[in-house]
Amino acid sequence: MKLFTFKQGVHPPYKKELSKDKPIQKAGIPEKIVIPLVQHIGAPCKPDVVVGDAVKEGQMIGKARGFVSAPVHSPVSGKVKRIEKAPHPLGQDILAVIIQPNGNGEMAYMEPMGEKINKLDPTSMLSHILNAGIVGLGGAAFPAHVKFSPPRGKPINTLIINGCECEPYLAADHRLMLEHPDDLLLGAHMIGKVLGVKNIIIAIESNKPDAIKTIDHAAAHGEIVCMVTETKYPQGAEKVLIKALLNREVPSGGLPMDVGVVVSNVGTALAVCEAVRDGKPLIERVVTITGNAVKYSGNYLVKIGTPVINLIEQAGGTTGTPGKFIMGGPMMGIAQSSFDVPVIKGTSGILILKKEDYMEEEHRPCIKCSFCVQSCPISLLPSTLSLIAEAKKWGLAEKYGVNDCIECGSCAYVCPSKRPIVQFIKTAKLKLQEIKAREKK
Amino acid sequence: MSNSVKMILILTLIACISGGVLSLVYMISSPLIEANMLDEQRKSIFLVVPGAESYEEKMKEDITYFECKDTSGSTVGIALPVQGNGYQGVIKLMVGLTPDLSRITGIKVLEQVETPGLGGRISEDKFQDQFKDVSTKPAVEYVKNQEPEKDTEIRAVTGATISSRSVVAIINKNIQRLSSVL
Amino acid sequence: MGGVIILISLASMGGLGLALVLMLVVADKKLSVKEDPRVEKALEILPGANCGACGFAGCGAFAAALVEEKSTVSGCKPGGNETVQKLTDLLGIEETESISPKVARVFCSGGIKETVKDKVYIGIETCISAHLVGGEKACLYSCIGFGDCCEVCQFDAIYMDDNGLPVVDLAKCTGCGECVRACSRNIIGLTDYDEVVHVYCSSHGKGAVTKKICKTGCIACKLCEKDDDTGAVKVIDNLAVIDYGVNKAPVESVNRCPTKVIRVSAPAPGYENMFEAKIKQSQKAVEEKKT
Amino acid sequence: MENNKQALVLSTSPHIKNNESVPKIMFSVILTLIPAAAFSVYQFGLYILLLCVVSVATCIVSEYVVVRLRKRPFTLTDYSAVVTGILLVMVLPPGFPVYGVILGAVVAIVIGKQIFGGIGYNIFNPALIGRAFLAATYPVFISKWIQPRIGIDALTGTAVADALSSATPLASMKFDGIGTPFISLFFGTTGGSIGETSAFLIILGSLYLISKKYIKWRIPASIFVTVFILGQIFHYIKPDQYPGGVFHLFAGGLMMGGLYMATDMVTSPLTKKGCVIFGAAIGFLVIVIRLFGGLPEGVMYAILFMNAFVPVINRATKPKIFGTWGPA
Amino acid sequence: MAKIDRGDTNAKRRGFSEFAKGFWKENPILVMLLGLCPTLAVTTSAINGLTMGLAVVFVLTGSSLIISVIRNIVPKQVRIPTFIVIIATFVTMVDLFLKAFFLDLSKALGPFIPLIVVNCIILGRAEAFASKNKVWFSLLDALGVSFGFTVTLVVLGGIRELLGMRTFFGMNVLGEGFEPWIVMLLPPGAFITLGFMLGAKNLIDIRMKERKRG
Amino acid sequence: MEVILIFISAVLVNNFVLSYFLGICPFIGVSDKIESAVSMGFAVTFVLTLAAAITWLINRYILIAFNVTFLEYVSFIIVIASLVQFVEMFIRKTSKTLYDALGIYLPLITTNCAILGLALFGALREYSFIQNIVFGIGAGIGYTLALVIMSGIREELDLADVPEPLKGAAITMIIAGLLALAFMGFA
Amino acid sequence: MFIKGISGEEGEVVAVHGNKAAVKIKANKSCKKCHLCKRISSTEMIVDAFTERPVSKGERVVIAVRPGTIVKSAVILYILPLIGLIIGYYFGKFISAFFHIRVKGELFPACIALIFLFLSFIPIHIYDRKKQNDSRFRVFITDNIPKNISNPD
Ligand SMILES: Cc1cc2nc3c(=O)[nH]c(=O)nc-3n(C[C@H](O)[C@H](O)[C@H](O)COP(=O)(O)O)c2cc1C
Ligand SMILES: Cc1cc2nc3c(=O)[nH]c(=O)nc-3n(C[C@H](O)[C@H](O)[C@H](O)COP(=O)(O)O)c2cc1C
Ligand SMILES: Cc1cc2nc3c(=O)[nH]c(=O)nc-3n(C[C@H](O)[C@H](O)[C@H](O)COP(=O)(O)O)c2cc1C
Ligand SMILES: Cc1cc2nc3c(=O)[nH]c(=O)nc-3n(C[C@H](O)[C@H](O)[C@H](O)CO)c2cc1C
Ligand code: SF4
Ligand code: SF4
Ligand code: SF4
Ligand code: SF4
Ligand code: FES
Repeated sequence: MKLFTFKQGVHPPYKKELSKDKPIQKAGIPEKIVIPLVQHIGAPCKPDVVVGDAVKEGQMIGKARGFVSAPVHSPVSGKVKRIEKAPHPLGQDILAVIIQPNGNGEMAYMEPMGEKINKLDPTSMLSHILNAGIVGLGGAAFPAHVKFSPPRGKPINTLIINGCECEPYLAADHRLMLEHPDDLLLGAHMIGKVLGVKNIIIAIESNKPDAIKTIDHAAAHGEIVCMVTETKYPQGAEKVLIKALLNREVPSGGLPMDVGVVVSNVGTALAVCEAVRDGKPLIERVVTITGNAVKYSGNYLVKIGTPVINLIEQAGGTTGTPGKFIMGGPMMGIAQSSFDVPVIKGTSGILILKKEDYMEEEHRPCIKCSFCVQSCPISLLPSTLSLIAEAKKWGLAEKYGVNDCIECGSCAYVCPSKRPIVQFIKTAKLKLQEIKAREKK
Repeated sequence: MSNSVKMILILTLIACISGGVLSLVYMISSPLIEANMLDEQRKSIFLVVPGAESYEEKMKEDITYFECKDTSGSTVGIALPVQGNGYQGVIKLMVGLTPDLSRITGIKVLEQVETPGLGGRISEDKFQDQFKDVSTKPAVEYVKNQEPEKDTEIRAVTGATISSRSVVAIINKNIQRLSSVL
Repeated sequence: MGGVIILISLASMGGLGLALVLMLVVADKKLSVKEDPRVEKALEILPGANCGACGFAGCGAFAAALVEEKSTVSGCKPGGNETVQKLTDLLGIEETESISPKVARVFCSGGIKETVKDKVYIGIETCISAHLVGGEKACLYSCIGFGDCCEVCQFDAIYMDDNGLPVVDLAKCTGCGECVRACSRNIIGLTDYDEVVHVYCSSHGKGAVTKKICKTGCIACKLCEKDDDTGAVKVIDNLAVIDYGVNKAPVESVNRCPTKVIRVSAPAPGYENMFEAKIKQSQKAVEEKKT
Repeated sequence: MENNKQALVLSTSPHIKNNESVPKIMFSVILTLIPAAAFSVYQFGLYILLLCVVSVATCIVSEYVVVRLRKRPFTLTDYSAVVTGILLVMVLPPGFPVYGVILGAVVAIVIGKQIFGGIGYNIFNPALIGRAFLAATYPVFISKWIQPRIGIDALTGTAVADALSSATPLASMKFDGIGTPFISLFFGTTGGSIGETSAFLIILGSLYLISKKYIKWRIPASIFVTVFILGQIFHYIKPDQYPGGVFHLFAGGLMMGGLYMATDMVTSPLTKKGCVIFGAAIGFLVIVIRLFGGLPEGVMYAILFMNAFVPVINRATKPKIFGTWGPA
Repeated sequence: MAKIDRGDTNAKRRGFSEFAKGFWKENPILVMLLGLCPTLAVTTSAINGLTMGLAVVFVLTGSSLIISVIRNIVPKQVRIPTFIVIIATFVTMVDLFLKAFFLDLSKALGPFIPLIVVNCIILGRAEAFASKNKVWFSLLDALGVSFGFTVTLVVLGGIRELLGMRTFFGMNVLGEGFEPWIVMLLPPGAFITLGFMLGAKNLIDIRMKERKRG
Repeated sequence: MEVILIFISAVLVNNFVLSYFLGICPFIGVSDKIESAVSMGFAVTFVLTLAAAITWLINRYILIAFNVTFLEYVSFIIVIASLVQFVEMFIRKTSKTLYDALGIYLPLITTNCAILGLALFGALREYSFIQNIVFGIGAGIGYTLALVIMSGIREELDLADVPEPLKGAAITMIIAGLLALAFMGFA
Repeated sequence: MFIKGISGEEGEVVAVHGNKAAVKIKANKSCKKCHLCKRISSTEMIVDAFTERPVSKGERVVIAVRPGTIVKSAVILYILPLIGLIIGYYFGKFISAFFHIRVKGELFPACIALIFLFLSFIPIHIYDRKKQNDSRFRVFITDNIPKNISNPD
């Protein structure tokens, strides 16, 4: 079989064996659910309930504000205890609705489309997607309805369902493809329909042969094709994936739609399917809990808003001293300072590492070994960028294409000087934004 | 006065004054300078041709040389100013020869820009003195890192073979040219 | 012979000079191109050494850069102070070193000693980079302490103390605001010189939480708000805020604040009198109200 | 206030890194240099060992002093000063005086490296700066070669036997037109710098580094190809004056320079294209200096000259950024 | 930097500071980075540096004097040609003088005596100072700058001579045991020594500033 | 053949900046951006060559012809100074676009000793006209080369942790020294 | 030498023809010096830009001058005349040999060389004029600016 791939990239140890054979389990409902009003890229939600209100499972509790925004729903039935600032995986305190579940299981889903799916018109599907508060589950949490309604000037001809899961440790997408292939494909069809696209591709990395088989089998009679990509990080990054599969280059600063493509995560496809078919808003998602500091690694279907500490308890607690707690994968995930943060829509993995799993050495000056240059999938010069950022020459960083960086971390992974290249790049981007904002004023 | 006229006047005037002043200074200093130069030439000629008391500038074809005479007026040797390329740049020498050009009576390095301490050591007496009484027939030669054996040989400065070789080559070439016209 | 040489010299130099100057005169007439007159003037002031020491390609380029405000007058080293002075006059640039009525103040008192550190940060040692991942201190509104603010100050007016907090040298601070822009936690602000009472905390965290993690944070107890008769202090979003528009210093609140985050500032040099006047005025206002 | 016991570590992604590190790379370089160095000791005697020790020690001390003066973090743990020290000795003639080595090592570390800010920032190859400085400082010593296997005094470095010195293969070729058989060139039984004579051992060591990608293979490859082709061309033009390509490859410091010194990561270009240009230019200059310059050998000068061009090469070969029409 | 008084009351003090600044605060080589070519080229020995320095003293003083006398009558467009002719005249005089009395020195300094003409210091000072200031101050400025230049040249030449020939002003200082560093007499030695001198100057300035602050 | 030798020698062996120490001041001042280095270098080349041509004529047909060689410096420099000024005006008139981009470097060259140095060397070595021209071009290209290398290095050093006292001119000097070391191989 | 055009300008595509697009941009400070573009008014001008990516009318794009322009201009301005000089010299030599012009030394070819040098400014002048009118002078579209949303990544 032909393996699709891209230039450069890295091969971190995948460590998927910890979790990839663990079937998805339903996680228990905690005593307290924390629903932050920001779980997506875009404007924060406005709370739609007040303290003391009784809420049902699936009830909208935060309204979308603006087009690029997505509503949030209560994943359980219960009572609104407080609306206050609470810890958030992004590292700030963010306004959240705190719900005490009552275990009644009262539901308030949207109208299920059930049998009508085939006759459904794209507009009403889109409104379901919007009302279900679906965001991209691949990590970026970009509101799905926005992505699925491209502007008129940008015709879309290809939909890529991203099942690469190139991040080490994580297996949520893998399990999803194994356990729900049909729902997933149905979801992909729906997205295809919304977009008016015939050409649908599911991309899976070659290290998931079982998933490839399952999906291939399930898709045997439809128009969806399964394409296998080489196991290489960051194969799942959309720009890289589009280049690998279709040989199209998303222009710098552009979006996949600039080359007629929409990329969605497999989880997103499943969520779309459930929302449209069953009327179920995005209130739970599959999360991989893994890492050497977790007793029993596994994959759980988790209510959004569950504090991580509860999930860890279900996974048997921690072993040894946990050194690092990461939301997401080890290459792109965000390190957290406490276990009190809740699972949010974009959380694909909870990774708890012991000291010996990660190396945190002092960084040294760049020795220009060019390992990073040879690994950057975007063909930047990470070494130069990091030096520029270190010298605080923000304008120069822009000229060297800092804004094109996808922050995949390949460069920092290979750097023998252990330079925090991605942090340098993020700092430069932030500074440039600040400067731009100030200039506009 | 218009600006243009002013410009013309000032610059021309200044240029004239400068020319005038300089020609005055030149007139005062030029005899001294010439005397200086001549003195240097004389010194070097008398150095390379021992016994010479007076000399006479001669020209054959395009070769200039000095015929040296002792007090009695008989020719004691020939001083030949020569030059050629060394390691870094031009080397200028004064070579003293017996009247029949068969032996060198002495050399003097007049100008050179070789590396100081290396090629530059060709200006040292130790190197120059070797040429005294060296035979030019068939040609002057150099040896490296050992004492010269034949009477046509001199020892090259250690680490500066190129400069030493250049000196030898310049001497040989010019003696040959001179002997072909004499 | 001498006479001849003098004549020839005079003739050749004079001839050369004449020919060249004629060329220049013609060129000046026919080829000259107009420029911004200020560039010309600036050029005249500059030494004309064309040494390139200013980093520009000669005095002309430097003059143009000056007029376009791409460089500061002090770029020219050979010219010295006098040139700078003249250029300043010509271009009408204000001396930046004159004292402006604003001064920077750091609104955080949670140094190493006062604030809990509940995590370990590894990475680039600048505030902005540490801010990206959350810093080390438990308080998300606290000073990170790597001194980005100090680095940008061109006047050496701000430095880090032993407690890991920046201190503004009021005598040197020009109120340029660079440090304010550099701080990623937004805890430095520009205040008027004669404003004397400030809230030295920026935490919008819940009072109960703040109390746990910082000895000197604003715990939003609202004592200042209730007890101050001037009504200049309000607790907004868990933080006491002073309404500087009220023309009285809320001296009373200072005494009431249990964590001492509302404090009377050190007087700025040269403003001591004004400072005392302000305090007196406020106290008087308070007393008047009482009676 | 006191730290929390179970504090979690915060840092930016990526949270895992591979197990390469600067000390590991430098250590590998040191290891692979040992065979060539040992062979040299066998060839020229224990004096070489003395020079190595002195050179490495001086490098370490100078680095330590500068770093302390500058109040910078301790950098000795990266072993790069040791590499510099060993390589400096490797390119000096066997009888070089000890004080000369000390001077060279100080210059290599202080002027060649620390002045630019220490490891990673230097523009020129520090060991070669040391050697070039010595070449200009003690030009007599630097062109004094000793016949191998005659033994030199272990403490003073003076040759024991009376055959004082011998010309290197390149010098005899250039000045006297005498060639050297290929086998002795390859296995290093000729005169020459301490570490450069045995092409065989140098290649052996570097193959390991190439396999670990610590050496960018494009640089030596393009150097050798250029030298060979150009050498061969001139050989065809004037066979009796110019030696052939194979001679050029294995004579003098080309193997040492091409494999260990031109490939110094810090002072070579970042991009693949840049490496090829860099290597080809070095090869070209080596041939030009060897055939037309005043000196018999030009590897050092060629590498230093091209080191100076690296920033320009890096600028000129910036890769095309994904999704743009050209380089950044 | 000295504050510039406009009145004549402080003329004496100003005069002194105009003179003194050339040695450190406005040292032509170390601060203004002017006149570097002769600086580097001729300083293979202290005596060469001294000679070059004194030549510059003569040329700079003489031309500053004349330029500040005629400064008001020269039209802008021909200012540079005029000044440079005046300077060149003085330089030629020095050159002829050296050739007449110190032939060896003249040879050692080679083509760098004529290059004083274009030496940036001279034209720089002419344009920056002499063409704008009264005769007396121009003279002091010229003397200060050129003596500052001379001192720097002697120091640089001294270092290079010491290490390159183990002598100072021709006297053997370091003894036979010291193997001379020939590189010091070559271009690299010149550049590197001057580089370190600049660094030392900056270091002292930084230290002084720090000490002032406490 | 001789012409080629003169050229190569002027570019590499006797590089004006690195072994003759000519034109150092602008070399230190302007060499911080590659673009400006190239433009400046070409401007120098142009003026050098032009000066080589004109001063050759002056030398041959005035100074030598009338035996007033002591007027060398004065006459050369007055010609160079006026010439540069003239060329500047001329280029500005003929090609405004190019002048705006590049002409700014011209005034900088007047006081560059390289020009006078070239004229004097040419006279001293008794070059023929074409030799003198080639000498000028070679010297200019050599100057450009040194400028470009130096500017590249300085751009790179902007990102390096150079010791505070050595920043700026000091490190530039030392690099020039190291470059001169590297250029010694071409002797 | 190969940096991305430093002065990237934002503009709007007003017409597309083949791989060229007419882009309307605002005249600003950095444009004052440059005459590559046709100005349509004092505040706006139209630039013909090459493009390697599909653009459509109304799209906002970034244009920049292709790198290397400065260096190329330097070559044209300074090196071309020198070539003229050398050609002039040999031409002069040829003429003097051909017509047996008897002037001592190299005076004649030297003068011809200088004349050629100044003559070579004629083509430069023409080129300069042409460049002012011919706005295709290596302007490229380097980027397009997405209208609606920012990049989710
Ligand atoms: C470095 C990098 C790696 C990524 N890896 C994956 C991946 O393995 N799987 C995935 O679904 N999305 C991955 N993404 C996110 C995709 O680029 C893209 O945003 C996502 O597939 C879009 O789907 P969504 O909107 O449904 O999340 C990655 C992004 C980056 C920058
Ligand atoms: C800095 C330096 C300066 C040199 N200067 C000279 C020199 O002035 N004269 C010379 O003949 N060789 C000079 N050389 C060339 C070498 O010393 C060359 O190896 C030597 O001429 C070979 O001669 P040998 O066989 O005597 O060692 C110099 C080399 C260097 C590195
Ligand atoms: C001495 C040597 C020469 C090599 N030559 C080549 C070559 O000419 N072409 C090639 O593709 N790989 C060559 N390789 C293989 C490389 O080790 C390796 O495949 C290559 O660096 C991968 O580089 P990439 O980064 O372009 O994928 C060579 C390896 C060695 C050790
Ligand atoms: C492959 C390789 C080659 C090296 N070559 C040299 C060298 O030639 N000279 C040197 O001083 N250091 C060398 N080093 C060590 C190190 O890179 C050098 O000290 C840095 O230039 C210091 O910043 C080398 C390192 C590696 C990995
Ligand atoms: S520079 Fe950015 S895109 Fe390139 S490897 Fe590093 S993180 Fe990835
Ligand atoms: S991998 Fe690290 S050390 Fe190597 S070039 Fe990149 S940043 Fe520098
Ligand atoms: S940066 Fe400006 S505002 Fe801040 S302390 Fe310094 S002078 Fe004051
Ligand atoms: S005040 Fe702001 S910038 Fe200054 S040290 Fe604290 S966090 Fe950093
Ligand atoms: S002294 Fe030569 S350029 Fe300044």
